[in-house]
Formats: sequence, C-alpha cells, structure tokens
Amino acid sequence: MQSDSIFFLLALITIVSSIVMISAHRPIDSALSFIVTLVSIAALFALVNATFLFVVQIIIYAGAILSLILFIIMFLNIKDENLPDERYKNYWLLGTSLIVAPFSFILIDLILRSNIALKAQISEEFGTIKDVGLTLFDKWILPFELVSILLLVALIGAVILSKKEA
Amino acid sequence: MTNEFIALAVPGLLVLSAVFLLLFGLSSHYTKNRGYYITLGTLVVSFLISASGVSEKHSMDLLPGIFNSMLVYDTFGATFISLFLLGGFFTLAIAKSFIDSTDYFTHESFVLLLLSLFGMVVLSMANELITAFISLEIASMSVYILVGLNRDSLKASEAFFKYLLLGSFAASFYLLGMMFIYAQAKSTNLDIIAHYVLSTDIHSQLLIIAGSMLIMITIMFKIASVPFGAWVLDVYEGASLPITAYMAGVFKIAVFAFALRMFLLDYIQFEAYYDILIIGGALVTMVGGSLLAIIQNSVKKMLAASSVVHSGYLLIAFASTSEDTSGAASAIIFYLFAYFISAIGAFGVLSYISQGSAKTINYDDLNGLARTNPIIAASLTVFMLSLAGFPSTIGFIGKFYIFTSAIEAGYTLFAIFGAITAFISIYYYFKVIMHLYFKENPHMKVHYGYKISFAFIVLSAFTVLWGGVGTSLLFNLPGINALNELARFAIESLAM
Amino acid sequence: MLEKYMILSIILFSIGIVGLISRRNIIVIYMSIELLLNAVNLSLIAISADTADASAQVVSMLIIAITASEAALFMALFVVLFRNKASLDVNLFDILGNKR
Amino acid sequence: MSDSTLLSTLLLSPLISAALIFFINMLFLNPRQSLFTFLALTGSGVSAVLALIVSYQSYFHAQVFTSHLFTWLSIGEFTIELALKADALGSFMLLFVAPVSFLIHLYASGYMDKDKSYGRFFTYFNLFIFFMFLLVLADNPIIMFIGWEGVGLVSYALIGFYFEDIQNTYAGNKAFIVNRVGDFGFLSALMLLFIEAGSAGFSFDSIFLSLAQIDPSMLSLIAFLLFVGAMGKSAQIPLFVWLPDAMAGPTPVSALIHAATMVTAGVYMVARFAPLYTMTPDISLFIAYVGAFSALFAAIVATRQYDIKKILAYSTMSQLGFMFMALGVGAYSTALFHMFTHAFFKGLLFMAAGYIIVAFHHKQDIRELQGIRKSLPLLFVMMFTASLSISAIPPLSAFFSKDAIMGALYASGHVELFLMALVASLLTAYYMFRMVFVLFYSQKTQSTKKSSKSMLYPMVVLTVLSVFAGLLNLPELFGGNLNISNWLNLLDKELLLPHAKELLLISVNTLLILGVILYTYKRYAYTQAIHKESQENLVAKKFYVDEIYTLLITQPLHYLSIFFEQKISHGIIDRLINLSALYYARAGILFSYLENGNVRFYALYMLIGVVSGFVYLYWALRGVL
Amino acid sequence: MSSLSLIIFLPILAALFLFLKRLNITVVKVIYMLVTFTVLYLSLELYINFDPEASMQFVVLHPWISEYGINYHVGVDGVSLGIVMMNAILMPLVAIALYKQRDKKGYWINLLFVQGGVMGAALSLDLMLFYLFWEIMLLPIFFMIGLFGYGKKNFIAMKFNIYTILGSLMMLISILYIAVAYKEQFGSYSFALDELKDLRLSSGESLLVFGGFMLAFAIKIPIFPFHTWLSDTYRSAPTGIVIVMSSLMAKLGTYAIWRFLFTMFSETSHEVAPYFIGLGLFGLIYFGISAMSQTHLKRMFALSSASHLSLIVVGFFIYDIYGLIGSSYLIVSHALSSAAIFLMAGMLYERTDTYSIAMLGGIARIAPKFALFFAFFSLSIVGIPLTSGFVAEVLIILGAFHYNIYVGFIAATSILIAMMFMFRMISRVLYGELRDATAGFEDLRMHELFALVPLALLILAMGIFPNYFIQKIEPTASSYTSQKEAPSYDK
Repeated sequence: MQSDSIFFLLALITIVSSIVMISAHRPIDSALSFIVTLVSIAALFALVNATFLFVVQIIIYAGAILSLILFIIMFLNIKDENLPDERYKNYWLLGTSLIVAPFSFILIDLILRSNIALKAQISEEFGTIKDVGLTLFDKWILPFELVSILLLVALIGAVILSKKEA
Repeated sequence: MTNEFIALAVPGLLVLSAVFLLLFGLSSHYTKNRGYYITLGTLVVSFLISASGVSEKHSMDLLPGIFNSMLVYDTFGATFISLFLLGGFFTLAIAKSFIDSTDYFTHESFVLLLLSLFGMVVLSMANELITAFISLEIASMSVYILVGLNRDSLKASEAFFKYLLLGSFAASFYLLGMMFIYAQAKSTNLDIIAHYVLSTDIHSQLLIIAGSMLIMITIMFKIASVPFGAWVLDVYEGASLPITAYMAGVFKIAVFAFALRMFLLDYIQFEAYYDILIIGGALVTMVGGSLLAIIQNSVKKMLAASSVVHSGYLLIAFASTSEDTSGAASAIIFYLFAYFISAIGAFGVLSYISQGSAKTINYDDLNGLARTNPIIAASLTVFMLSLAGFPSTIGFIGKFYIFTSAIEAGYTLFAIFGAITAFISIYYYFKVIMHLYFKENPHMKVHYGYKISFAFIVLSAFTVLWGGVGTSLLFNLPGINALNELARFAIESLAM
Repeated sequence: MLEKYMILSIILFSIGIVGLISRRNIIVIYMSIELLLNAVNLSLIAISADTADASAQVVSMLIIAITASEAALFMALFVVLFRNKASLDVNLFDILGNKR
Repeated sequence: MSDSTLLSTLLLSPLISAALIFFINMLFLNPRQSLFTFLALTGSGVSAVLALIVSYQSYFHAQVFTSHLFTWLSIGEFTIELALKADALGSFMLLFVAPVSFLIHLYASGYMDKDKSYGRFFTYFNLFIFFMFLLVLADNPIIMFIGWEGVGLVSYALIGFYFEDIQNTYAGNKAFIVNRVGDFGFLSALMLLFIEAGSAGFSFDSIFLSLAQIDPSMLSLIAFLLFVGAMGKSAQIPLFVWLPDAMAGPTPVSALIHAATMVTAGVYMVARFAPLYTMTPDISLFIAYVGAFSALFAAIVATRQYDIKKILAYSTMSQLGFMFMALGVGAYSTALFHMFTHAFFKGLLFMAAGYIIVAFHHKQDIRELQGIRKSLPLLFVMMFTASLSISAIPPLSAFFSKDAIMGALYASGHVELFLMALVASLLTAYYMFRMVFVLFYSQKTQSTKKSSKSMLYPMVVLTVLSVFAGLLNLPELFGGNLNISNWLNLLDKELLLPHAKELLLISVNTLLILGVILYTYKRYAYTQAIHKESQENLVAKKFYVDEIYTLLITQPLHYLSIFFEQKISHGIIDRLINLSALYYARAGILFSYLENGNVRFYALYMLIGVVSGFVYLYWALRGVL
Repeated sequence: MSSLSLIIFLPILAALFLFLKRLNITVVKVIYMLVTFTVLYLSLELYINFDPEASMQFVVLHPWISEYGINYHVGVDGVSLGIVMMNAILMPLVAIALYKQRDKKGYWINLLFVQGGVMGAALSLDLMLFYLFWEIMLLPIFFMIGLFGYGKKNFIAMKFNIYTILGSLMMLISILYIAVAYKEQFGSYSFALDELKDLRLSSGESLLVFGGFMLAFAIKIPIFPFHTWLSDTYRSAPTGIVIVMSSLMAKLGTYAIWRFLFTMFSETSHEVAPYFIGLGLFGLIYFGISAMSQTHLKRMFALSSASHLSLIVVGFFIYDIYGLIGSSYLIVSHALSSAAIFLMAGMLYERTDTYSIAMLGGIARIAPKFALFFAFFSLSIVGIPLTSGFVAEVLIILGAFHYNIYVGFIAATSILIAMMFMFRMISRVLYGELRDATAGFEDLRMHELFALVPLALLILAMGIFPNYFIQKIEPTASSYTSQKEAPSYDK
C-alpha cells in the first residue's frame, strides 16, 4: 500500500513536470522541469528495486544529457528574442492531445485487458550492478557491442557536422 | 569455409575496413581516390563472400553460445545481404563522377557508408528485436549523417534535421512496441515470440498485436509509406544524389529484410488484422506518391515521390504474403532487386550529368541529352521504363510477380489499383523520356571523364533489360529464372 | 504494479508526442523525444521487476546508450541550425517543402 | 472459237483495250491519238461483233453460251463462281448494248477529238463496257453486283470527266452516292436472298429454283430491296436526282451511259429477277406506280427545261418510268423491248445534242441555240425522226414498244396507271417537240463550224435503227409474231387486248399525240414563247426536289457530323479524359500543400496515421475484447 | 533459329545494332531495306509453306520464366497469317515510299522496332509474350510522334501513350487473373493459350476478365467511346507511324479479339457479342458521320479507319464464318488501303505543307499519276468492286444479315457511309481549280511509284481473286465457328 501511494505521488510529479516541460515557453524552464521528470522516473526505478538503473538514470540523464542541454542553451546564448513566437502553442497542445487521446486510451485498454503480470519473486540480488552486469555480458553481449559501433557512428557524425568549415 | 566464417566475415570486413579507413583518413597517404577504391574493394570482396551463401538453402543460429541466438545466418539473410552490398557497390561505382567533383565526400563519408552497410548486414541477420533495433539505428544514423554531409548546403542541413527528428520519433514507436511485446512474451527473441504466439490464444496476444503494429509503423516510416513518409521528398531533395540513390534503393532492402523476417516468422498469424491496414497503407501510399510525383518539376523529387509509389507496390505484396506460398515474399525480393537496380541507375544518371553541382535537375535540364549523350539518355530511358513497369525490363517482371501474388491472395481489386497508379506513373516517367528526346534545346555535353560511372550506368541498364527478358537459353547466363529461384530459396530458408 | 507502470509510461509517451508535435522550439522537441524513450524505459524496468530478470534492465540500459548517441547528433544539429538561422524555431526550416 | 472463249473474249476485250490505253497513256509522254482510237474501237468492235454472233446464235438456235472463268469466292456454302452465261435475256441485252457502245465509241472518237484527256476518256469508256458486259453476262447476282457497281463507278469518273470545274465532279459524286443508296438495297437483298435460298448455290437458276421455300413476307422484302437498287441505277423516284446532274459529263457519256446502257440496268435486273417478281404482286404493283410517277414527274419537269441535255435526261427518266410500269404489271418483255428501242432513239438524240453542242461552241441552252436548221439540215432530219419515234408515232420503233406498254397497262386493269402513262406520253411529245421547234423552227439562223464525220456515221446508223427496230417485235395486230418476246420467253403475264380495242387505243393515242405536236408547233415554232416562260413556278424549279434533299439529308448529316465530332467526341468524351488528368494533377497540387516542409506537420501526419491504425485495430479486435 | 523467331527478332536486333552503331544514313536505309526484305522473303516462304488445313504451325516453344509457366511460344495459323504478311509487305514498301524524305536514323530504327513488335504480338501464343510485344510496340510509336511529329506532338504522344497503357494494364491484370485461376484449378500457373482454353471461370469472373482484355483492345482499335486519342494522334504522327498505327496496330487489336478472347472465353464472347455488335455498328456510323465534317485530311482518314475498324469488330463478334473471314480479310485489305492512303497523304503534305482539305485542289491537272493512285486508294477504302475491301465488306454484311436482319441493314450502311466523305474529299483535293498550295505540285516520283504499285496490285488481286487468299484462312475460321455452334444448339 505504501509503495502504491509513493507510486501515485511520483507518477503525479512525473506527469505534472513533463506537462510543464512541454508547455513552458523558455527552454531553460523546460529543461529544469525535465530534470524533475527524470529524477522522479529514477525514483520510480528505485521503487521496483532497480537500483543500478536508478543510478544510471540519474548520472546519464539528469547528469550528462541534461547538463549537455543546459550547456547548449547557455553556449548558444539563446535570448528571448531568439525564441520562436508560439502564439498558438496552447491550441496546438490541446489539439494534439485530443488526437493522441484515442491512441493512449486504446493502449491502456489493451494493457488492462491483458493479464501480463507474472509477479515473480524478486531475489536479493535483483537490480544490483552485479546482476545487471552478469546478464549484460552473459546474454546481451552482441547488442552491447553493436551499441559501441552506434556510438562510433554518432561520434563521427557529431565531428563531421559540427566541424568548422574547412 | 564454414558458414560461421562467411556469416561473420562480411560484417567483420565492413567494420574493419571502416575502422581502417577512419584511421587511414588521417594519414598523409590518404587521397580521395584511395579511400574510394578501398571502399569499393571492400564492397566487392564482401559481396563475393556473401554471394557464396545464396545458392543453396541453409539456416543456422550464429554462435548461439556467444550471441545468445540473436543472429541467424540463412539464405534469406545472405540473399538480402548480397542484394544491398551489390546496391551499395553500384551506388558507389556510379557515383564516382559525383564524388570526385564534390569536396564534402571525405574519408568519414566512406566510413559511414561502410558502417551503414554493416548495420544493414546485422539487421538482416538479426533474430532479436533489440539487436535489430540497434543495427537499424546504426544504419539510419549513418544515413542521417550522410544526408547532412554537405554542411555548406542549407538544404542538406535541413534534410538532416528533419530526417533525424522524425527518425527518432519513429524509433521511439519501435521501442514502445518492443516493450509491449516484451511485456507479453517476456522475450525479444523472434523464435521465442513465434513460439509464444503459436502456443497461446488471441486473448493473451493483444499486446503483441499492438506492439508489432508499433514496430510496423517504424518500418513504414523507413520505407516512406504515406502517411509516415512525409519526410521523404524533403530529405531526398536535400541529400546529395548518390545518397538519395542509396536511401531509395539500398536502405529499403535492409528494412524489408527485417520486416519480412519478423512478419513471416511471428506475425503471419495475425494476417487478418494487419492485411487490411497494410493494404490501406499501400493504397494511400500509391495514390499519395503518384499525386506528389505528378506535379514535380525536379526530376530528383519526382524520383523520390515515385519511390513512395514503389513502396506502395511492395506493401501490396507484403500484405499478400501467406503461410503456404512463397510467391509474394519472393516477389518482394525480386521487386526490391528490380527497383534498386533501376532507381540507382536513374539517380546515377542524374548524378552523372549533374557532376557534383548542387543544382536541382529539372525536366528542362534533360532537354537534348539524347543528342549529346545518346548512350546515357538511352540508359536513363531504360531505367524510366523499368520504373514504369514497361515490359522487357526487370521492373515489369517485378510488377508482374507482385500483381500475381496480390491476385493469388485475393486482392484483385488492389492489383487493379496498383495497375492504375502504374498507369499514372507512366506520365511522369515518360515525361523524362520526352524531355530527353523531344525537346530541342541541347544539353551541355557531359564529357566522358569518369569511365567507371559511365560503365556502371550502362551495366545497370543492361541488367535492367536482361532481367526483363533474359533467359538462360542465351549464352548460359542466369536470367529471370535464376533470380526467381534465388528469391524462392531465400524465403524457404526462413521456415527451416 | 506492472500495469500501473505501463499505464504511466503510455501517459508519458503521449505527453511526449504532444510536446514533439506542438512545440516549435527544437530544444523542447528534443526533450520530448527523450521523454518518449524514458517512458519506454520506465515500463522496461517494471517488466524487469515483474519477471525478476535483469534482461529488461539491460535493454533499458542499451536504450539509454542509444539515447546518448542520438543526443550527440542532436547537439551537433543544434549547433548547425543555430549557426544557420540564429533561431531554434523549427518552422523556419522549410525551404525544402512544396511551397506554392 | 469455243463458246466459253467467245464469251470471255467478248467480256475481256474492252478490259484489255482499256488496260492498254491506260498504260500507254500513263507511260508515254505524247502518244498518238490514233493509237487510242484504234485500240478503243478494236476493243468495243470485237465485242460488238461477238455480241451479234451470240445474239444470232441465241435467237436462231436458242443456244445458251456459258463460260466459267474461276471461282471467285468459296466459303462454306457461299460459293461464288465467276461464270458468264448468255441466255436469251443476256443475248438480247448484248444485242443492243454492244453495238450501241461501239457506235458511241465511234462517235466519241470524233467528239473527243484533240482533247488532252483522250486516252483517259477511252480508258474509262472501255472499262465501262467491260463492267456493263459483266453486269449483263453474270451468272450470279454477286458478280452482277460487281458489274453493277463497276458501271456506277466508271459513270462517276465520266461525269466528273472535266474535273477542272469542281461542280462536274460534285455531279459525279452525287451520281455515285445516290447509286450507292440503291446498291445498299441491292446488296441487302442479295444477302437476304443468299441466306434464304443460297444453300444450293447462288447462280440465278438455283436461286429461282429455291424461291418457293422463302417466306412470302421475306420474299417481298427482298423484291423491294432489289427494286431499290433498280431505282438508283435507273433514276426512278426518289433516287433520280443524279441523272439530270450527270449531264455534266461529255455528251458521248450521256449517250452511252445515261441513255442507252447503264440506266437500263435496273430494268434488266428486275427482268432478270422476273421469277421473283411474279411471286410478289404487291411489290410489282409498287414498281409500276413508282414507274408511273417517275414517268409523269420527269415529263412534267422536262417541259420547263432549257438545257438540251437536261431535257433529254428527264426524258430518259420518263421513258425508264414507262419500262418500270410495264415491268410492274408483268409485261417484262414489253419493257425490255422498249428499252431496246429506247437505246437507239435516245442514243441518237444525245448524239445529236452533242453534235449541236460541239457545232455551236458548247452552248447547251435551247434559247441560245435557236434557228440552227439551216446549218445542220441532216441533223434536223435525224432529230426530228428521233423525236417522232420517242413520241410514239407509228410506224417508228418506239411506237411499237410504247404502244405495247400502254396496251399492257390497259389490259392489266390498272386504269390509273394507264392514264398516267397516257399523260406522260403526251407530255413527252410536248417537250420533245418544244425542243425541236425551238431549235429548228426559228427566224434566226446560226452558223456552225465543221464537225468530224465520225460523229455523223453512227448517228445515221442509229437513225435507221430507231426507225426500223420496232419491226423486230411486231405484234400480231400488225401481222407480226412478237419475235423478241418469244425469244426472251420471260414469265410474261397474258395481257392481251381484243384487236378492236387495241386498234382503238392506238388510234386515240396517236391522234392525241399528233394533236399535242400540233399545239406545240403553234406555240413554239417561229415564236418567242420560249422566252416568256416563267422561271419561278414549281415545275421550273423541279419541284424543289434537290433543295428538299439538301434540307432533309445533306445538311442534317453535316450538322450531325459537327455535333458528333465537336460536341460528343471532343466536348464530352475527350474533355472528360483530359479533365480527369487535369484534376488528378490538381489533386496533386492540393496534396502537396500537406508537404509544406514543416517537420511538425510531418510528425502530425505520422501521429494521425498511428492513431487511425490503432483505431482500426481496436475495431478489428472488438470481437476478441 | 526458326523462321518465326527470325521474323520477330531480326528487325529488333537490327534496330538495336543501328542504334548502337554510328552509321551513314544511306547505310542505315540499306540495312533497313535488307532486313525488311529478308523478313518479307521469310514471310512469303511461310505463306507458301503454310498448310491451311493444319491448325498451328511452325511452332517454337522454349521455357522462359519456368516457375510461372511462361514460355517463348510462337506459331502461326490462319488468323495470324494475314497480319504477318501484311506487316512484312508494308514495312519495305513504306520505306521505299519515304526513301528520299526521311534522313533521320531514328526514323528507321523505330520502324524496324515496330515491325518486330507487331510480328511478335501477332505470333505469340503465350499471353505474357503477347503482352510484352503488345506494349513494346508503343515505344517506337511514342518516339516517332515525339521526334518526327507535328503540332502539339509532345502532349499528344504522351496522351496516346498513357491512354493505351491504361488498357494494357487492365489486360495485364486480366492475364494474371486467369493465370492464377488456372493455378487454382490445375495446380500450376499457365499463360499458354492452348492450355488456358480449358479454364472454367464463373460467368461473372470471365465477364470481368473479358472486360480487361477488351479494354486494351478497344482502346487500340479504337471502339467508341475510346477513340478520342485517335484523330489528334493521327494528325500529329509522322507518316510512317500513322501507317503503323492504322494498318498494323489497330488491326492487331481486332486480331487479338479473335486470337485471345474467342479462344479463351468463347462463351462469354458469345454472351457479350450483341453489345459489341451494337457498339461496333454505332461506331461505324458515328465515326463515318464524324468524318464528314472534317477539314483535316489525316483526321478524316483517321475517322474513316475507325469506322472501318468498327465494322471489323462487328464482323468478329457476329462470330460466324462469313463474319470472321470477312473481318480477317478486311483487316488485311484495309491495312493495305489505309497504308497507301496515309502514305499518299504524307506525300501530299510533303509537297504542299498542308493537310487542310480546303487549301488543296486541282492536283489531277498537273499530277495525273498522283491523282490516279490517290483516287484509287480512296475508293478501295470505300470498298468498290474489284478491290479487296469489297470482298471483305460483302462477307461481313452477309454475316451480319445471317446474324440478324436489322444488324445486317446497319452493317450494310458501311457501303454508304465512307463514300459520303471520301468522294467529297477526292473532289476537293484532286479536282477543281489549282490553289496556292498545290501550284507546282510534283507528280509521283519513281520510288514512290515503286511503293504504291505493289499495294495497288495487291489490292486488286485480293479483290479479283479473293478465293486464293481466303482458302488460307477458311479452315481456321471454320474450326472456330464449329466450336461455337456446339453450345449454341442447346439454347
């Protein structure tokens, strides 16, 4: 019961902050509320004992990626007059939400209709770095290696694209 | 040579070569020509290796101990790998003139090309959703970057931006779908999912149906089916010509490789739910594509829009696949080959005559080409005829297979619909021919500086014709029959 | 618990879609895409907990890695776009469309 | 010479001569005119001699000549042999067709002297004779039809011979087109006939044998359609309009084709199908009425004509009407006999007219030609004789033939026909002598230029013939024994009048005609009455028939043509096609508004695609949920 | 290589050779002549060795796409013989007539190509092979109009192309449909004509499939209301291709009705025959009347061709021996006549630079040979006796009367309709006063005569001795009608 109420609280925070994130006018506000979202998601990870992922989420997302975004915002020195004129933003938000609604409804309905939970007994080790690491190198070595190549590609791309003109 | 060796040699060679080039590019010995020929050589060698696996039916889990059954090496994969390696080879070979006359094709671009091919190779062997996704991302990301290669061009940057943004959006659907499937089947391995699907009733498959639908959306995005393919015109226009050819001809093959494997292995059970959707998608794709193609002034955009129409035909065949016959699926393979050879040829001619300039080639720019460069004009004509599905070209045989399989699956009406869009497509393809031959204003003569481009344009044109009429009766060359045989082997190996 | 997580992740996913389509500021759009992926991750973790198998966590970790590579490209993109137009308004980038 | 070679030679010699003239004319730059003359005269001369032999044999020895050339067509039951057969009827036709043709050839060689198209003229002329012989000698209706169309075709070419004036060629067109309307009937009839009776072969004999099996109404239809063919060729109401215009051709053409030979083909054809017509009395009566009306109509119109050739043309039509009347009441041989005599006197009249035209600088209007007796006395005699003959003054040839017709009409009991024939016959005398008196009996005198002798000789021969030809079929009344009728041995009805009645009829008739001649003399000889005639009344305007045809047929067709081509083909069908293409392109432009280059919209489309896909899926899964 | 394959591929290969090799134009013409005369020689040999009693002869069968049962399968019988001969005869003659005028290599290449295409389509016994040749013929026509045409040639070339391909694609779907249906019934695909005969389709299906085929043929023939491409296309196209279209392609459309539809769907053909007879008769009159107000010479001939082709369609759908033979005969006969008349129209244009009837006149005065031939060929179209057209029309009309008396009457109007405009045209063009355009009109040159004389002789020969020619087709035709009559008795 306790975990349920914590879940609802976190869920609420996540949803609200993400709504703020998509509706804030200035990117810096969005970024800050996105941090809130990410952190509460991380908390949700922790709620189901995924401790390692909790850490990863905080470090990589809230730490690295968000800092990158903030850095970019600062780096590009975006002033208010650089921001797009979004007069019809709220209509757009409302309209798109209406379009998305059936999609969410159908998926939620399907989830509710399916009996998917196994409710397996969670072992002590679950979610620890050892558990995740073993699984990763035992079963997921190939995707892991592939990701490295993906990162290589992204690296090359970032280099090519942001290189000053020769 | 064991099968494992062949299976691993191709991606390995591609990665090694890519890494070598990446480093070699920094050395002072590097010249563009050397980089080009190293890439070309890699492609030839890897094509030869992979082609050795297409002639017989085989299927094996690749190193199950290490890879945890995530890769499968079978004729199906080998066929597709050979197809797009060949495609990549042709693209590159024809683009020689273009590459030489532009300065943004640096060594990184060859690396990216090789890596994208690597991604595709893994994608077509992938038997697991995450592996497939990552390799798809490798391939697409390389292509995103290749699209934006020309940083000086606003168009290229914009195309890169659109492609990247929408591509990421589409990719998130894939992940959501994968998550749904995982939630239900508790695995991402295609074999296990297939087993799960067969052993449960529909009530415990709802999320799999929804999830694979989401995955299908990504696939539809990649093959630019309406309404997920709105990016295609802009991106194709923004990208440089060889890259456009590469996207239109080669990338599509890899996507279909995975789509077919996934669909034929797992989701053929849900045919009843998907077919109408796919067919509906095919219809709007064909109509939308032809509507867009008919109004274009730029030949490149026309070809881009028409590639949408061709995706529509492929979707018809896709919907016509069924468990008991291999016809529709092998029709897809054949059609992919037919399309890539024609499209690469067509784009190749454009890149040949544009010689690296960023200028958009309008219909009027083709005027009088037949007078100054008759062979090139004739080749372009052949490609146009093939794309239009004119008999005696390989494009016709492809359409023939697709329509046959559609009729066999009971979609006669849709075959008729396909025929109608094919008939509309006559307009814009023949418009090219018209401008080539009938308009007076002579085109500036293109000097025959790049023998290799020229030779491969002609070779593609010949292949197009040979694929349309060729029989093994003449000269003992493998003809349509042989191609057909290969396609059938490929499909049948899936079931092994 | 799994259903709740999944429902939450669908909601977050939907919010991400709304943000992606409605906003003109490219940074917000990028963050919306990140939100989409986070939504997927959330469910994956829940699945992992439900099945008591770390595989889903590994998958989620891989997704984070993929996100990182996307991030790299997006950052490069911001730079390129801002350099060109001195703005982050995506509506400004429409020279390729069919304008008639 | 065997029979069949003889017949073939008869048929082919004009063809060969035509071909030779044609090639010489085409291949050599300046061929000698005498060469053409020689070839043309040889061609027609040979056939004339052979024709006389054939008729002689047929008449005296009742010999039937046949010749089988080759199988023209053989499909299933439809076997058409190109076979020639000169039975009594055929020989009788040859008897006057061939010699008259020869004479007209002779005449024409003078008439066309120094004409630059001399060779072309004789090519056509000989070709014409060939087709005429084919028509006459054909042993089955299809071959007959070929000859039938062939003469029409050559006639077309000859009417438009002076093509420098496009009106002449229009006249030729009119002739051929109107003829083809008739041919339409003829061909349809033949087809029906074949379908009904052709299984046993399609020669005349076998057709007649199987006539009895045919349903009577069908038989009537066939008979009617055949007569439509005859109407066209023999210029009967309503298909007569071409004949007056056909006078645009050179005069020998008018003489040969539009008097002596071609126009009589209709009569010949009906006579040939006599077995058919005897079985369809209704149609026969119809023929008689058409003939009567044509005779009367033409005679009336002729009274107000001024062109010498047009008068003769209407006269021809009128005389043909007489023949059809006779055919209609079943007096086949009488009709043929009138055709026989008509060939001579009408040929003569046309030749004379041509002679006058050549002599007086191509003037044709009788008002301008007044007073030519002094300069052409011989011609006056000939023309006067011919006019007397056509007016049926005893004992000239037409008296016997026409009187036989009147007698037959009277005897058939159709008094109205008889009366119409009588009026027509009186009008004949009126218009012929109107012409004669205006031309020859005038105070004015005109001088002439010298004409070729070769024109005159044939006219002399014909004069003799038109005086004496009647004796060949002398009726019993005058001590004859109807030689020709017996020879022909057609299915004549017994239409005999008591001798007293017949004599009375003849006398009354003759007296009336003489009275009319007298009246005409009073009115036109040495007066200016001809100049005072009104040009505006119905008769002078030929009852507005041409105008009515234009209004009812030609113009509607033209408007219909424009309507079809511009309104339907282009206005509706092509427009629809072009518009559908245009609207597809328009739709493309509309659709391209969606491709507005804004990436958010692209994402929105994707979203819409996703949502609609899922809505469909949800709907498809409704049974499961 | 068998003679049939040689007939088909020799011209195509020669065309390819000429395309790839840069040659002097004279050499090109010489090669053209050599090839077409070789084809003519081979065709004559074929004609002489042709045995009317045997059905399919000189058959060549090679597997092509074996998985789908598609074969290279050619053969000749009485039906196709006419088309082959006509094609073989016309192509060299056309070249002789145009010998001096056309100095573009493309002209000759395309003509060769079209010859091969027509031969292939006429001789194929496999539906896919037929489709291949059927479509491939379009290309040279498209090119010829675009390269050597007049007026709005690009638009017209495109319109013609799209229009005809619409039909072809529907035919393709039909072909595929029956092949699939064959597989369902017999276990394997087949595109062979003689095997597909055994196929049984439900009446609705076969009606639709029939419609698909018919659409392709109807557009190419053209049957009302698919004719609107016709007059513009004929107007724009250069002489060589007008001849190909009117004499070969359109005829091929009618030929295909017999070859394919009557063979495969004899019952359906029989069911729908009344409609097509009606449509044909309507077209006969409609096109004929449309032609009457034409002022453009080629358009008039185009409509006149359409009118005759409608008659051919009527003859086929009457489906008795007279109709079939008559129509086959008319195919050949009209092909010869219209080829000649379009050739002459081309010569006329070349000398006067106009096709407008109103601007012509008086030609007969200064060019008697031209006038003679022009008139002769015009009249042969009208079908005057002793020309081949007459024989054909008589047979068709006979068949029509045999079928139904009213049909017969309407069909018989064909002897009226064509001449209504033809005679007027002859008068306007050949006779009357000389005009500016026709002043100094040059009479036929020697090479033109060489081309026209054989045509004229052939037309005459076919008109005077039809039996000799018809005996070659008759057994084939009667085998078809006897097939048909078997089911019709039990009605």
